[in-house]
Amino acid sequence: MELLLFDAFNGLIQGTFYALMALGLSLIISLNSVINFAHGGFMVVGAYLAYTLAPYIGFWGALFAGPILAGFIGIIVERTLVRYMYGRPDPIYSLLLTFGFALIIEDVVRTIWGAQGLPFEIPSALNSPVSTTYFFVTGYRLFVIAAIALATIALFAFLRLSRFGIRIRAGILDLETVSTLGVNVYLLRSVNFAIGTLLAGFAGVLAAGILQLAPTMGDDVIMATFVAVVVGGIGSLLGSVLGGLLIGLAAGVTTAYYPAASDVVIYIIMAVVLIVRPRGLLGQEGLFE
Amino acid sequence: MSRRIYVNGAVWLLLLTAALWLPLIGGYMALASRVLVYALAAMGLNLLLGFTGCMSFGEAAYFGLGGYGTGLFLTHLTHSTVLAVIAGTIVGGLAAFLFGPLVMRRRGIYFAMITVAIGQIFYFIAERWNSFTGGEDGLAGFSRQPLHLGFAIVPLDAVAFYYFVLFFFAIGAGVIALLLHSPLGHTFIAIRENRRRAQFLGIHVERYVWASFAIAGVIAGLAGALNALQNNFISPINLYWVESGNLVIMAVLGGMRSFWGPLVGAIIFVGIQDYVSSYFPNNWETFIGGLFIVAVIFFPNGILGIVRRRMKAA
Amino acid sequence: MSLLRLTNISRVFGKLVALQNVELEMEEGRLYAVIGPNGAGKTTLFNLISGFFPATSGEIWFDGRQINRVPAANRVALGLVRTFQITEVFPELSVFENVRIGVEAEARCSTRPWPGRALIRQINQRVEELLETTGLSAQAGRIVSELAHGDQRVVEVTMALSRRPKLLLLDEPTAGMGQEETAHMVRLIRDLHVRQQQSILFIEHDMDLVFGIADRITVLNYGKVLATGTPRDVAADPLVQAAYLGEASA
Amino acid sequence: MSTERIKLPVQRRTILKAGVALGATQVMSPFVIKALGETPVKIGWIDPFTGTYAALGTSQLNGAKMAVGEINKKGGILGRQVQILAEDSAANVGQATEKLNKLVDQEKVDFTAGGVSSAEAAAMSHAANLKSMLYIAVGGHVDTITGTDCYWNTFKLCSDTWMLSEALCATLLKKFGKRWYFCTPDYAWGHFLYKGASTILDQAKGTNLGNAVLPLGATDFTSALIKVQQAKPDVFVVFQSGDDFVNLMKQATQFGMTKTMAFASPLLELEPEAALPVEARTGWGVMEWWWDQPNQPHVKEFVATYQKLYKATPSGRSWLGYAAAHSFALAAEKAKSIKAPKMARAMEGLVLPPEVALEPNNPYYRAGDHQCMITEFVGEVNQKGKYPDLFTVSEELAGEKLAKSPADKGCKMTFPA
Repeated sequence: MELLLFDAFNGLIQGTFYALMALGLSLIISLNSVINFAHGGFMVVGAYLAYTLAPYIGFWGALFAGPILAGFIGIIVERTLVRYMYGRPDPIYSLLLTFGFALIIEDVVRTIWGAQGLPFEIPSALNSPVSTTYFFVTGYRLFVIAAIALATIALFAFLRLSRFGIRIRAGILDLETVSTLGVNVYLLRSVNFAIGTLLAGFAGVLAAGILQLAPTMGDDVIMATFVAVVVGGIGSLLGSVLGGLLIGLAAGVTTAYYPAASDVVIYIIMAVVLIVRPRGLLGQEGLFE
Repeated sequence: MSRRIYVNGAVWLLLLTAALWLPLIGGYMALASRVLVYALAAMGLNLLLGFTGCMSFGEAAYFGLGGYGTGLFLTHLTHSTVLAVIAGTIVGGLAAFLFGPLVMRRRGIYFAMITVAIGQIFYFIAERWNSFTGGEDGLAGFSRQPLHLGFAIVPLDAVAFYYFVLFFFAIGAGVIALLLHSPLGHTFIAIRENRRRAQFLGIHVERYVWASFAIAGVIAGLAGALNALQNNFISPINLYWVESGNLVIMAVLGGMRSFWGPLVGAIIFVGIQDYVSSYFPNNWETFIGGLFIVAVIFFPNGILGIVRRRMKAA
Repeated sequence: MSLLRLTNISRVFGKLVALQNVELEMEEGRLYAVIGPNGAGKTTLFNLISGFFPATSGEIWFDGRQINRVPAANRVALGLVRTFQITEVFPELSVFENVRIGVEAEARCSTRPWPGRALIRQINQRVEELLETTGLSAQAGRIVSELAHGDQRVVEVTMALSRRPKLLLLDEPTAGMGQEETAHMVRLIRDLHVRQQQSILFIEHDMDLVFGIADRITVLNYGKVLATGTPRDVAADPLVQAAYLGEASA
Repeated sequence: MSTERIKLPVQRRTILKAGVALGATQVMSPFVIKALGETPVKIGWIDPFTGTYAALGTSQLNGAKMAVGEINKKGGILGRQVQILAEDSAANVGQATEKLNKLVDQEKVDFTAGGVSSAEAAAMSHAANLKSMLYIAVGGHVDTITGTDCYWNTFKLCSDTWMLSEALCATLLKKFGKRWYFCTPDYAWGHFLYKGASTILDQAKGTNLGNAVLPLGATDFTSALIKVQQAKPDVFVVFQSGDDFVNLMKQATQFGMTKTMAFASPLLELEPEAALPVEARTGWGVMEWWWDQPNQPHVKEFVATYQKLYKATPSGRSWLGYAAAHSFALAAEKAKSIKAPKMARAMEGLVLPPEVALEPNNPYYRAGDHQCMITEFVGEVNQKGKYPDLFTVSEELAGEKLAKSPADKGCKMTFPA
């Protein structure tokens, strides 16, 4: 029983990662109508940039600089490639475009930083357990949960309180109307894409403290992120967060009973959701059909 | 009408004489077999993708299952290569038939995601069930056996195997062609064009999506069976969603609306992958990724889509 | 026996009552119109009859059967075929191919992967016959999306006819059409009615058109039946005059 | 799904032209190489250069390229220049066999070598056998390649899993207690290692506290680590390699486990150690080769040249690639031929000379199973050190003394008539 609780807690930590990734992906899907398969790639880019910058500006500086640069690259990609996908009703094109871009990111990262994994140092204050009984609750893991929670709250506050955020939310509901109201839709979509990739980069930096920093780091995460979005409901940001936490938890609990199934369980959940309640936990009906 | 006959004649002539001209342009028979295998799978997928309008992103599952069916059949049951191909085809087709009802109600991105989900479930089963599938290490220990033709025993070397594949490719392509010119095919196209209209003409759209999904599964299973024989090996990676993505890009690249589109796409994709990965073993992924991007931005209707428009304009 | 009978039909969307206790009865061989201002519930009524979504309460009887739970595609087989207010065709196929889909469905051979030659001949013959009826023969080879709007609507009607409907449901058949196109459509509807005794139920906005050709008219307003009767009776009905005609002429 | 009406950006034609031009230059280049030499001896080299094992595969190829440079400087193989044709397997077994077949059929290579994962090495061994092609399994440790599935054409340079287990366990039993816990990745490599190590532990009358079997590519090891911590073993034997190993070590260190028990790994490698943060660089294990052998002749020169060429210190993988490429040249000199059967005969019993061996105990290819008897470097990860000084050798064990006999491994070698 105790072990089960451990695994559940651990699953929730995984879930916060998925939630953060899913949040960014969901933003991009909702406003840009683009299925961003390169989301895992932006995660890797954020982490590597942070690694490169850390010796100069420290872990804390890199924690912000890495994601911001990832967001900046996001804008460039949006302006040069993704924008061609707007107005194509079939999501297959954006999916394939970003899939191709993900391949390029992996290759470029490997060429620049090498195929060999790199050591990403985290502050030693965070790098030890907080208690000896619950040794698996390390300072870093608590920090990750707090950081992701803060980022999520900050994002929701931005979307509710700032003018730009409110426009993004309005655009998610009805982009056409927003554009007739005189809002610069191009800018809106660019910034939104950048926010999405910034969140991915942030997830990457946080993950690099637990996982190996390697070019292939984003490979497994991307599908799990999609699962989180679909389970939570396409078009619902809150749903994505819930979806991420849910699949993390499910994978964690499965690990306790049957480790071999811990990967597949999230797909089983997605299949069940799609069969029973296709719009997901909090999604709207009929989007992207 | 007559132009179609010329085109078809030229395609078949080129395929039949591949052994003569391919080495002259630097190709080799194993590559040609691989092109045909992927072209067949992509054509099956395209029945669903381009002609029924359902974005399947999990076709590799049935491709891979066909391979495992063949591999396991050869390992445990028989030494007949042809029977093994049939077994693989049945396994792939049966799986698609059984899972069809789960996917047939979904549309658009939801259809893509549920096909991914089912595909990934098969992938993980293949990867974890060590004792049966060989798990992560893959299933080896079988090899294509010589063909017993009654009057002769033909060992399946590279050239013979190409014609072996071509034979099944012809069957598969023939079935798809017949289908597209039949009422069933007309109905598939109608569903792609306008689901609602089809439904209110009394067509049970979901049943037809199921049928299309199952037929695509049969074709993918056949292609997967040939793929297993091609490599004498099958591993979970053949069921992975990335493989599904490759099949989709082949169809899109060549032209989703064209019968031969997936073949053209497979020639380009498999050819470039083979060629570029030999010259840039470290960076070939950039070329493939670039190919995806170029295809999507500049050739949304595929190579054949452009050719067709040119001819129409002329 | 009536062909179509709606008893006490209601449909609620959330808090919005789209249709309330609607009664409607139609005999075979009639040309029957439903009119009403925008938002009166005309299309909702069609959607209920054709099975687009179910009624919240009440019963729908067609050809002696209660069809409340019959799925849309099966209602077509029973003889209920509709068109849509916004043209629904197969845009990238030719006119011939559009109509052929319906003919093949009617011949119950849509599932046939390899039909015989005789069957193909039969089907093609029937398609040509239908195109003749609606005057589309000259356009048979053209891609539908390249046709004029009016012709696209005629294609949709032809497709509906291919299912040999006992009752043809036309949702604003002249919507968005110019004068000439409208006249053509009206002629087509009347021809079908007069020459082939086709039962037709149609929704229309254009008052003159309705009063010119319909046998009977039902007027809907705010989801309720305001009046039912011959054009003359309806025109004379004070409620209708107050609620609808008055507004329209004002 | 109306695709016909999509507007295209205008520059399609320009980009197409650029693409054709680029393609043309690529097509031209191979002919230039071909024009220079008469017919070079070709080595087909298949390793993963993309995906998870890219770092290891690249090290192997780098070693091999360096060796080929030396061979060519000395006049090549039987007077002919040597050329390496490298292909990416992406650690995908299907792709590995495809590439091997392509190199043999299309490029007409004379020998083949490579492989990082056990599965790809085993598959390539089989595929090479079908083509009667000489193949050296450079990496890919699984026992069967030189055991039950041995072939006349296949030689294995890297150790087999039994040699690694034996080398590790002997040291662990000497230095630590006998209560062990295992962690096994769920594929051939892991299963063979576990079988070996647990057998040795049983024979030593130790206690096997448990074995956590985890899928390959697992990223989160918390659940397994909790169980291990609760069992309080003396030694935690980790069979994971590559990325999995790095992730496991990172997480175990954060949990403070490296302070309460000894960590051990049957195959330590420089590449993953370099990927670990300093505090996670800990534990005991086996290296198949180590760059810092002050008393061994030629090693210093080898390391210096390699560092100059590749701006990195040679790892065990680099040496494996280097020695494999040299093995072809040595065997050809001995056989006076590059025909596969003659080469294979010549390689049986072939002793690597000191300038290739770069390690003690005179490694040689054993005749019975074609396994190379390389030296295992047992030692401790050097936490205080900076790259590349990450390991301290405590013992150098001769492979000969560790390996099972060919008969015990179940190898029945048959040469073609």
